[in-house]
This record gives sequence, C-alpha cells and structure tokens, in this order.
Amino acid sequence: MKMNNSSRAIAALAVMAGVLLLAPLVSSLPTGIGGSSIQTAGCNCHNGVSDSSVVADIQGFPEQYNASETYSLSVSFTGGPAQAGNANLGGFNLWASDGVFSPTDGLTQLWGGSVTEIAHTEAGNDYTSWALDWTAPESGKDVDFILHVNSVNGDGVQTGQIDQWNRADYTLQSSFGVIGDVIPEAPEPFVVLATLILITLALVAITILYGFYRSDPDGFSWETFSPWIADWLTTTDHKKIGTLYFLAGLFFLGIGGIMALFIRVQLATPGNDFLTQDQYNQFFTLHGTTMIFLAAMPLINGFANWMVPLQIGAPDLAMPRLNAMSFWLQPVGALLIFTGVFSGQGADTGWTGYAPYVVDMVNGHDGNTFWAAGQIMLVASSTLTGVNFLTTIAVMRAEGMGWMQMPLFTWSILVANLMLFLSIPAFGVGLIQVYLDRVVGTAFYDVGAGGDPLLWSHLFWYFGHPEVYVVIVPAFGVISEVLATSSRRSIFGYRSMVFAMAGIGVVAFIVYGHHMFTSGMSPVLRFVTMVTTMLVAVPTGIKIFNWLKTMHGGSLVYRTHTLWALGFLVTFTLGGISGMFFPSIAMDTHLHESYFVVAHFHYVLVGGTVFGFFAAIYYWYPKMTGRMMDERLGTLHFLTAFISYNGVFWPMHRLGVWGMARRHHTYFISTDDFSNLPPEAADWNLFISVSAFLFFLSNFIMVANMVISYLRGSEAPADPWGGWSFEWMTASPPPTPSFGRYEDGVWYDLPKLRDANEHVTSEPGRFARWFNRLMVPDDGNEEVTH
Amino acid sequence: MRVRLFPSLGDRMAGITPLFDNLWNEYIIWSFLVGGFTFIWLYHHSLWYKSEEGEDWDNKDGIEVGVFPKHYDNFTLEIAWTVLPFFLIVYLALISWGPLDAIWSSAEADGGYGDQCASGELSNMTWSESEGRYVAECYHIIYVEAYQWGWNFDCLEVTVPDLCEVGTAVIDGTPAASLTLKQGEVYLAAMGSADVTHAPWFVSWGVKEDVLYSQGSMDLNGDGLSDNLALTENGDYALSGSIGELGLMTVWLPADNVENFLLLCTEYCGDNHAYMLAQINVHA
Amino acid sequence: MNFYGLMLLTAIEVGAVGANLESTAEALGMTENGITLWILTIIAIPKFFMIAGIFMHLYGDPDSGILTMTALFPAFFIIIMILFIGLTHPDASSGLPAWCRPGAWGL
Amino acid sequence: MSGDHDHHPSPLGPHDWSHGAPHNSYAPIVMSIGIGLFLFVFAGMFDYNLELSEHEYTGHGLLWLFVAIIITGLGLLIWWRQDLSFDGTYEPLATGAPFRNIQIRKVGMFVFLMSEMMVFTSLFSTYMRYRLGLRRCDDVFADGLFDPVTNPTGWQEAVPVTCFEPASHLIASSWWHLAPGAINTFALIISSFTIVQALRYAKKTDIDEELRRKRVTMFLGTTWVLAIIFLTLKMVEWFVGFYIPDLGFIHEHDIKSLVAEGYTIGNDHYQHHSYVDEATGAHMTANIRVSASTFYVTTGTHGAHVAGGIIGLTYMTFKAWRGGYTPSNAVSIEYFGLYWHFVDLVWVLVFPFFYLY
Repeated sequence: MKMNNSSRAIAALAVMAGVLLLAPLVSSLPTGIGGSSIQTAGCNCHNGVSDSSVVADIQGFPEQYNASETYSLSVSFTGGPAQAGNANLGGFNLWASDGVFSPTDGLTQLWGGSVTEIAHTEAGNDYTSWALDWTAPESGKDVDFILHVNSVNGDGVQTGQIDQWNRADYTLQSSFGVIGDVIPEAPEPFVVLATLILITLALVAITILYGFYRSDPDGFSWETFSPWIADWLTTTDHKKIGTLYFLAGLFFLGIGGIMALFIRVQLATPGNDFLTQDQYNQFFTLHGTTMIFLAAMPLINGFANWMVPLQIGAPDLAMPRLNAMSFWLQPVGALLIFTGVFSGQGADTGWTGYAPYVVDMVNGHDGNTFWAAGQIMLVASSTLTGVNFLTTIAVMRAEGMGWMQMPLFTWSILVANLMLFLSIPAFGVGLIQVYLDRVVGTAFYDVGAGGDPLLWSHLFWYFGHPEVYVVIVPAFGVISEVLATSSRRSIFGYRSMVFAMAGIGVVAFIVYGHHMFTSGMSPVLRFVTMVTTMLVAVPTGIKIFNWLKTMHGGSLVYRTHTLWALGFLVTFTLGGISGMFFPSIAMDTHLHESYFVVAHFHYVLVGGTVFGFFAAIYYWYPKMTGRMMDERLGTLHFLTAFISYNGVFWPMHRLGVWGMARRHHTYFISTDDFSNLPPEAADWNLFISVSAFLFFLSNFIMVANMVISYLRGSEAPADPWGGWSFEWMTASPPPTPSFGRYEDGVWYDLPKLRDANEHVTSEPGRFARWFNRLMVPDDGNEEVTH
Repeated sequence: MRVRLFPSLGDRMAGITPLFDNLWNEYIIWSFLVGGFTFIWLYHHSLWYKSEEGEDWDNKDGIEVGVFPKHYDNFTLEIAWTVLPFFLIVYLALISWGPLDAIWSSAEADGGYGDQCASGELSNMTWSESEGRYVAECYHIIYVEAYQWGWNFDCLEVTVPDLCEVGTAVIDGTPAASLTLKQGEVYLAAMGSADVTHAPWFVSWGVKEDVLYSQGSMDLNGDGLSDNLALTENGDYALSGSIGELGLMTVWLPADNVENFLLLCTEYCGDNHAYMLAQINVHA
Repeated sequence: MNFYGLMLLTAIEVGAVGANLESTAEALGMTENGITLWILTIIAIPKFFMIAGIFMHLYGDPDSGILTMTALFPAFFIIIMILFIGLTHPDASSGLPAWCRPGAWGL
Repeated sequence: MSGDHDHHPSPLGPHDWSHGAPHNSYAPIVMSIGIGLFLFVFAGMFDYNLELSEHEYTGHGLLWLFVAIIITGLGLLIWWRQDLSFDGTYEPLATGAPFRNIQIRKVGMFVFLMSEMMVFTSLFSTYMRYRLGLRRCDDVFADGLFDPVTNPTGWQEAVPVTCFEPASHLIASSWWHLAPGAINTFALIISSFTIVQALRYAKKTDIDEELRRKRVTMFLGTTWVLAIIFLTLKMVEWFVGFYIPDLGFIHEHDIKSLVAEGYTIGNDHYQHHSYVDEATGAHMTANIRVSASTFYVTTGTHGAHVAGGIIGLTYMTFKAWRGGYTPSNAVSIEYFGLYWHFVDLVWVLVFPFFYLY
C-alpha cells in the first residue's frame, strides 16, 4: 500500500516534469517555437533531406566583429546539380541571430520581414555566389549564422539529378577593446528572469520541505513525505485548495513584480537600452497578464476558498472536486503563457492583445498563440470557479442567514463571481477565435478578408471591464470586514453597501466601452458609456463614505490590518478621483494610453486590490495558520510599502499629462529640434525606478513575517480580533470539515446564525408574495412525476 | 483665452488642448474639494476614535460571534451621499458633454469649422468666448497614414506649401516624416493604417485616435498606393472617396500655437512601437 | 406530444425554406428572404419554449418557477452584448444622431 | 489510500460516498495537464507559410497530441471511477432561499448553463456583427458586371470581392444539400426525447430492477447513437459529401461537401454556382474567409458540445448497463438531460440562422 503511494506520487511528479521539459524543447529552434519553415526543415521546396555534396561557404567574416561595423560578405556554394547552362543555378537563405543585413545589388533581398534574414531574389537564382553587407550589432554577444544553400537543376521539376541543399552554421565572436572600452557581456534579461524564477521556485520548494519537516521532525522520510505531497496534489478540501491558490498567487505576484522591475530599470533613464524593444514588449505583456490573471485572481480565489464556506457556515464548497479542477487549470495555464518567453518569442501584445496585431503572423511573436492557449485554460478555470461559488453561496448558507445577513466579504465574492462568470465567456470566445486564427487560419481578425479588429476590442472589454471590478470588489469586502472589526462596530449602512456593490456589478457591463473612446467605436455607444462610467462613481462614493462613517463613534484599534485598510482608503480614493478624468471623453483623448492611465489603474489595482489583500493576509492569517503575526514587522511593512508605493505611482500622473506614452520602450526629452517631455521627466523616472525597487523589497518584510510567525508566532485564539461572522467560531486553524458532522446522509451540528436586530414581521408585499410562490415549499419535497 | 488655474503646473501641461483647459481646471477643483473632504474626515475619525488594544470599549452594536450585529445605519445620510454625488456627477457629465461637439463634428456635419476650404483659402481660426472653443471659416483636409513603424503624410488638395508641407526630419538620430502646418488654420486629418491598429497622439493638441487597418488601406487595385488615395490630373493625390465611405478615422487639428512637437504612436503595434515618430511643426 | 409538436415545427421550417414564397412576398410587399426570416424566427420561439419548458422541466414542477428565474438571469447581459457588440456598426466617425449632440441642447 | 483514515478513500479509486463530499482525487491535476498539453501540441501542428500567407498542416507532434488526449482521458477515467459508486447517498439539498429544497447539483447545472448562454451569445454577436457589417455577396452580385462608364461600382472577373456569403446560400439551395442538417435537427429532437424516457424509466419504482436496467441502458444508448449520427452527418456535410444512385424514383445526385464546394476558411476566391453573369459568362469570386470562419466556428462549437455530451453519454450508458441507475440517483440523468436539452435548444437557434437563412 505504501509503495503504491510513493509510485503514484513519483508518477505525478514525472508527468509534471515531462511537461516542464517540453518548454525548453521548443526553444532549441533558432527562432523559437514554430520558427519559419526554412530554419527548421531546410529548403523544403527542394528536397526533404540535405545533401553533403553541396558545400556552402561564406567569405568575408572577420576573426571577431567590431560593434556596429559593416562587413561585406560573400555567400557561395559548390557541388550539386547546378552547372552552367541551367536555366537557374540555385539560391540561399542566411539567418543571423543579431545585426542587420543589407542587400548590395538586385540579387539579394531581406527575407521574412526581418533584417536578420536575407535570401536571393528571383534574378539571384541564376548565380552560385552572392554579395551582401552585414552590420554588426552594438552588443557584445556572439552572433550565430545559419546558411542554407540549394543547388538546382533549373528545370523547375524534380527530374534528372534532383535539386539538393545543405546547411552551414557559423558563430562569430565580438571583439572587445577596439572601440575603446571593454564591454562585458550584456546580461541577458531572460536569463536573469529565468534565474530569478528558478531561485524563487527553489525557495518555495525548500519552504515546503521545511514546513513538512516541522510538522513532524522525527518522521521525515520518503514514506511519509509521498502521501503528504500526494495529499496536496489531490486535495478537494476548500482550505487546502485555498492555501494552494494563495501560494500560487503570491509566487506570481513576485514574478510579476520582478518583471515590473525590469521595466523600471529600462525606463530609469531616457534612451536606455537595458532591454531590447523586443524584450521590453514581452515584459510588459507578461507583467500585465501575470498580475491580473495569475496573481490577483488566485489571491482572490485563495481567500474566497478559505473564507466563504467558513463565513456562511458550510462544511465545504458545493462541488469540491470541480474546485480542485479550477485550481489545477491555473498553473498549467500559467505554464503555457510563460512557454514562449524563454525562447525569446513570448507574447508581445500587451495584456489587452489587440487585434489585428495579435493575429499578425509576421511581426507578432509565436508566443501569442500560447498566450491565448493559456488564457483559454484560465477562462475554463474561472467558469468552474464561478459555478462553484455562485452555487455554494446561493444554496449552502447556514440556517438563519438570509441574503441580507451574509458577511460583506461573502457578498463581494458573490458579486465578483457573478460578474466574472457572465463576462468571461465573451473573452473565452474571443481567445478561441484568436487561437484558431493563429493556428488553423480562420479569418475572424484578418482585415484583408473583412475581419473587424473592433470585434476583439468589444469582446475583450465586455469581459475586461467587469474583470477589473472583479479584482477590486473582493477588496471592498475585505475592507468592510476589517474596518468594522477594528472599529468594533458593525458596518455602517450594510444594506446600502450591498446595493452599491450589486450596482457596480450591473453597471460594469454597460461601461466597458470607455476603454474604446478613441478606437473608432460608434459615437452613440461612446456617449452611453461616458454617462454610465461617470455614474460608477456614485456607488463607489457610497462605499467610501460608509466606511468612513463606520469609524464614527467606534473605538478604533490600530492593528496592522487596520493600517492597511486606512491606507486603502487613501489610495483608493485618489485612484477613484483620477478615474473621474477618463469618462470625460474630451480629456480622455489626451489622457488615454498615457502614464496618467498607468498611474490611475495602479492606484486602484495596487492601492486597492493589493492593499486590500495585504489587509486580508494580516486579518485572516491567524485563522488560517493558528499563529499570530508579528505586529511590529507588520507596521514596518506598512510604512515602507505605503511610502515607496506612492513614490512609484504618484509622479506618473504628471508624466502622463506631460505626454509620456504607455507601453513605450523609452521616452524623449525635449531638445532644440523638437519638444516632448521636459527635462524633469528624466529625474522623475529615475525616482520612480528607485521607489519601485524599495516597494518590491519592502514586501519581503511581509513574506519574512509570514514565515517567522508560522514557525514561532504565538498561538492564535479562535477569535483574535473580535469579529462576529462564523469563521471566528471554529478553532484556528479550522478542522475538517469546518463545521458539522456527516452521518448516514445527514449533516449534524451545522451552525445557526442569530440576529441581534428585532425584526418587525409584516405582511409580505406583492413582489415578495409572488417570489415566495416561485420557491419550493418545504413540504413539496416529493418530486412530481413527469 | 486659455485660463490656467495652476500656472506653474499649467505651463507644463501643454498637453491639454485649450478646448479642454477649462474642463481640466474644473475637474481639478472638484478633485481637491472631494479629496480634501474625504481625507479630512478620514484623518479626523481615525485619530479621534482611536483606542488601544485591551482598553474597555462600548459594544454598541452587540458584536458577538455567530450573531448578526445590530444594524448601524441612517437612511437620511445614506440617501444624502447617494444624491449629492449624483448631482455632482450630472454636473460633470454636462460640462464634459459640451466639448464633444468640437471633437465629433465630422466633415459631413457642420461642427463650427465651416466647410472644406477652397484652394488657397484661409481658415481664420478664432477663439469663441461664448462657445468656449475655436471656430473657423473653413478647414483643410490632410491625410495621415500609419504603418509599421512610421508615418506618411499627404497634403492632398492643400497645394499651398505655406499651409501644409511634408518633409523629413531627423529625430534621435533616425530619419522620420515631418509635417509643417500654419498657425491659425484648422485641419481635419483623415487617417488610415497600412497594417495593424495605430494611434497618432498629437500631444500638444491633446488628441489621439486609433487608426484601423481597413479594406481601403490596402492596395487592391495594384497601383502601388493605398486605395484611400487616387492620383488626380495635376499629379497630386486626393482621397478616392468620401471619408465615411473609406472608413477613415478623423481628428480635428486646430493649430493654435507656433510649436514643434513629436507625434507618437499610442496603440501598441509591434517591435518598434516606441520609435514610431514624426515631427509636427507649426509655423507663424 | 411535445415531441411530435417539435418534429412538426421543424418540418415546417425546412419546408418554408424550400417553398417558393415569391408571390406571397410580393403580395406582402417584402422580399422572399425577409419572409423566410420571419417564418423561421416565429417558429423558433415556440420550439424554444417547448424544449425549455417541457423537456427541461421549466414548467409545471415545484422548482420550475425559481429555476426559470435563474435561467432568465443572464437576459439583461445577453441584451447588452447583442446591442453593444452584435448591432453596433463598425463605421463610426459620423454616425452620431442629433439627440445626443450637445449642440442640440444648447450646450 | 492510507488505511488509518476511515474517511480517506484512494484519490484514484472509487469513493466512499456515505461519508460526505468527495475526497482526494487525482483527476483534476491529470486532466489539467492533459488539456494544457493538448493546446500546446495542437498549436505546433500547423505552420504559417510566409510566402503564401497560409496556414499549413504539418502534423508535427501528432504523437504528442495522442499523449495529451490519453492523459486527459486518464483523468476522466479516474473521475468516472470515483463516480461509478455513486448511488444517490450523498445528494445534498439546498438550504437557503431561493433554492431551498432543490438539489445542489441541479442548481449548479443551471448556473453552468448561464455561462453557456453567454458563450453562444458571444458567438451570435460575432455572427451578427459580420453579417450586418459586411455587404451580402448576393447584393454585390446584383450590382452587375463592372463597366468603367455604365457601372463603375460593379464586380470584376478575377477580382475577389470581400462580402458575406452565408453558408445557407449553398446549403439551402437544394433539398439534398440541406438533408444532413435537417436530419440532424430531427436526430437532436429525438435524442432529447429518448433522454427524457431514460429518466422516466430510471425513476420508476414499480418495475423490477432488470427491466429498469435494460430500459435505461436502451434509451441512453439510443441517445448516444443519435448523437453519433449527428456528428457523423456533420462530417459528411462538411468534408465528405454523399452520392445517391439513380433509383428510378430518385434521380442520381452527387452532393459535394461544403469543403469540396470551396466553402472553406482559407478560400479567398470562392465562387458560388449562381454567381455567373448570364450575358458574358463572367464569374464573380468572393473572399468568404470571414463568413466561413463564423459558420464553422459557431456550428463547430455546438458540435463540440455534442461531442462533450457523447463522452458523458458513453460513461452513463456504461453505468446504466452495470445497473448503476436507481430511482435514488436517477437525478444524475436529469442533470445530464438539462445539458443535453440546452444543446438542443442552441441548435434550434443555430439551425435556422446558419443553415436556413
């Protein structure tokens, strides 16, 4: 039996390792995944296999190349069926990993829309040698050359001596010192990123192992480890899945942060070339995708998984196995999204993936396909999560808990999942269209065939706007819980809080067009979305004022989560105010796609969502682990992170108004010839970059706090903060199942909610009577025969 | 008149076109008012109602585990901060609505800039205090085409070089297109894209608009030109149909100041996106 | 019963497409395509209700009422999507009706 | 798994349903890996040919595709094996309003169908946008042959027009072309009927077990067969075509498939048989890539739902054959039925608007 367990665990790990191994496999092609057919299969138009009788040669290579110097190369071949008198003699294709080719005469031409690939022209078909120029790159990297030549018999058909081809590879080293300085090999950002990810993974693995060791120091052996790890891989317990989500979310939050740092290093000074444009484009794409889909969503799901069943007094979610399914789709989807990156062909479309660039097979990267594929899996995951949570909240509330007695965090998860669930199919369909366009050649976004790029924008934002509310609304719920508990009052205006949240949820579907004010969308739609977008400020304002009023007359205790909640109020209010500038179309034409937008959405997504979840971590950590967190470290984390955070994002407002555009590899400071950004912009950018590093590092205080507290924190009581909802009723950490016993098909001892309010019983109104008639009466349990 | 509330900031905010200056100022004022109100409230409450861990406190709402606490609400207050912000929103929506006519006027509908200028005619753009926007007698149509990664301009039927001239400039060491316009003239840019979606940002005028790749931007008739343009008898180019028929995007360019700025692309379009530049000159 | 009804309605649908309705269309002042579309739409509605109501038990069971409400929940979002995505014409720059121009209201 | 826990059945083996909600399972992680691998390998099976601007099938990694399918299938098998022992013991009812006293899984199924509605709404929105946004090829053809003087807006020989060409123009042009689609409509309606019958027999308490087992298996099996017929006819209609010999009362017909007629996602010079100018014999050609994409992807998504149903039916038929359905767990058939009726419901909309109109 025990042997069985370990073999299963090994098998599961082996399968995962196999999948992991596939990723580097694709990067072994010189151009990454897929590649152009010539690079991988040779001159497939001539013959299936290469032939050694054809000898390719390049003359004119230096011993070592000097940066930016131009060299005249001569490509030639001998052998094969080519001989004088043939109609054609042959051709070639030369690819370099870097530098710029330029044709010198009409016999050669750049190939494949790239300056690093050159081939013969039709006129060049009549030669066996060709001359061309190659300009060396600025960096000191080794440059690889791949030369394909073919020797043809000139009859256009494969008769007589068939056409033959061959390949030759060259590597050219850079010379240092010729232009004065010794340039060290430039750090390859992907290598750095890969190293950092591997280090992070190793740290996570060590932490897991150490956690396992701590759980039973004496029994540390493979026989006990394999069932332990297998249990985590196969669990359907909402608390364990919540923890998995939570770890995945924090992991990707770190990865996304690392990518943000790369971006900031690049932008620290104008005209910087730390990243190439190609790399920069991939980094901001992956940064957005990672943060929204792989960091924010799993963190939300982590807390939702942990807390929703506890708060409504349910033993588990309605469909635990589906819950496990929606978790495991995420890491595999993440793997697909990241697949392209390490081959240098990662997705480079921005997280919005606008058509038609996303289906551009020439300039767009191959990684876009995998970006779409990975996202499809995340869509599937979100759909399953939605089914699960909506059902759970609708049907498994404890006795006495009506809709209007649910804790606000549960309400926020309900609203968020409803929005996500109804909007994400549009995104899924859009992604499937993109995936099929890129893979099998459908023409949804092929403008030449009549495709409409705006369709993607519509499908994306029909999902995308509800999605940004999906990530902020759970933070509303957290703040409501934290502020009320810390003020030791019940939340002010519970009902208006719920209606405001529901209102935001419904309006989210109408306002999405404000992302497309300058996209050539129908003016009627622009007008409608402008007005409704402004209206979103009303329910959001209600929430802010209710939170403020909650403190009134209370006795506010400053704990770390209180600090984060107050910090949230500051940053979210600022983000909300700057958000009011965009629905005004007249101003949006200037501010759209500028750093003002970047500042705005980081204020609401970091200052809102992330701060909300930091508050949640400090608030619920004792419940989840049974250990109290260190308050001094927590306060230090808040102070450093809050200050450096504002240092990162506040100056961006002004940069945006000045005219600094989003998603740009660099920015231009005014010169005598033209005006763009004022010189101070460079200083501010440097300031932002420095602050970004501080912000990134400050969050490790929290990670350290979590680890230290887990190991030596004091034991947490069941209700450390004085909250009222059910999660504070069970022990810390809660047992499995969290509430009740299941015996012979019946649940016993499920909690019941009491209500401190006196309810005035009145005759139900017309609507309530109608609605009550719709419901199944208690005695109507017997199914009517059909 | 360009009114700037915060001169020290305002001079730097050259980005906001004068049409929207007042709007920007109004929004800034309300931001300060709303933000100030909220923050004063926040700081007051968070300090005034402070208490310490372990101190005695008054359990006003009957908070107890497993019991839904007493409602703490005040209907009048809640309605007040629903309705008052709503009025503010309505007001802001109304003032934001006004300038829309200046952006949305198309060549087909008179939008305060008159009709298309005859050859050599001048716009005579002036600031209308009553309407809070520029008005002109007529406008010139010019053509802007985006491609990966650069810009093409064409003056179309504006043949007077003083009014519109296309040239090249060197920006940051690389050659790029340049467009020279005349101060006091209004231009309607008809814009197309040759490949993917781009968006020119005329930073100093505070306008941008996506240009979409469309059927018209292709060269289906094989004359080496995008089909948006057709060669006229005197050797110039003209639009091959009406702007609406061709599905071109349009944007108004009221050249109000003598200046010289960069045209950036603000819809991500691929590798060289950040260096997709052109230079716009406005001369007196 | 329901089953035979569905079969019959489908047969009518197929028939309506095959039948020559040129003369009827002319009499009604419509195109043949238009009349076919009307017939198909009108028949699709009872078919829809027959499947949803009877096969899916959204009619007549104790839980039918509330489950029908559940199934109708996305109606609003479906309408929004059809209106905003399906029916907005992509050509945009000149399509603003007079009523939503500020000028029409003296602004 | 470890015997020291009573409530801890194996993550691979059958569940112990009398102890509440499902326990550990390998199915989710295995299926996720399979699906991810599938999407990965599938993308690599096509190459983009820069010269021709065309996607070509290369078949690279076909083996890996099978591996991916097998891994996904293994996950499904684990899931089914755990479900096979389900006898209705653990079928919790909802507690809170408004779903009080309704089975949780039934509510879950309806919630899932909400998402499905949005999927098909998205596809229909795409279709409407293109259908209403592009000119119909009929109308373009009606403009007449190009003439620089008399008809400058007309179409020209050898210059493909970009327009919307609904598949129905081809399909509804003759009874024989329509036949597969029409038969499919009836097949789906009949299968909706048979699944209702399967549920009816599974619920009957007054018949003996053997009879119930036979009837339920028979009706589920019939549904399975009808679903297979549906997909087969779809393949015939798309790729194969069919031939009717001269039978005397029926004349000879050689009905080509849609693909053979040139109605493909890659065809930018499609020529419908009616697009011929009578006077000159000139042909109008059309770029129908968008039209074909919307048609194939929308009906294909519906087909994928049918295929998903077949996978489910396969398992259910097997379970029924083993006598797994009793009145206490017959509701499982009902929930599957809900999905199946929904697929039928979508077809009620897809059929008129994609095949007929």
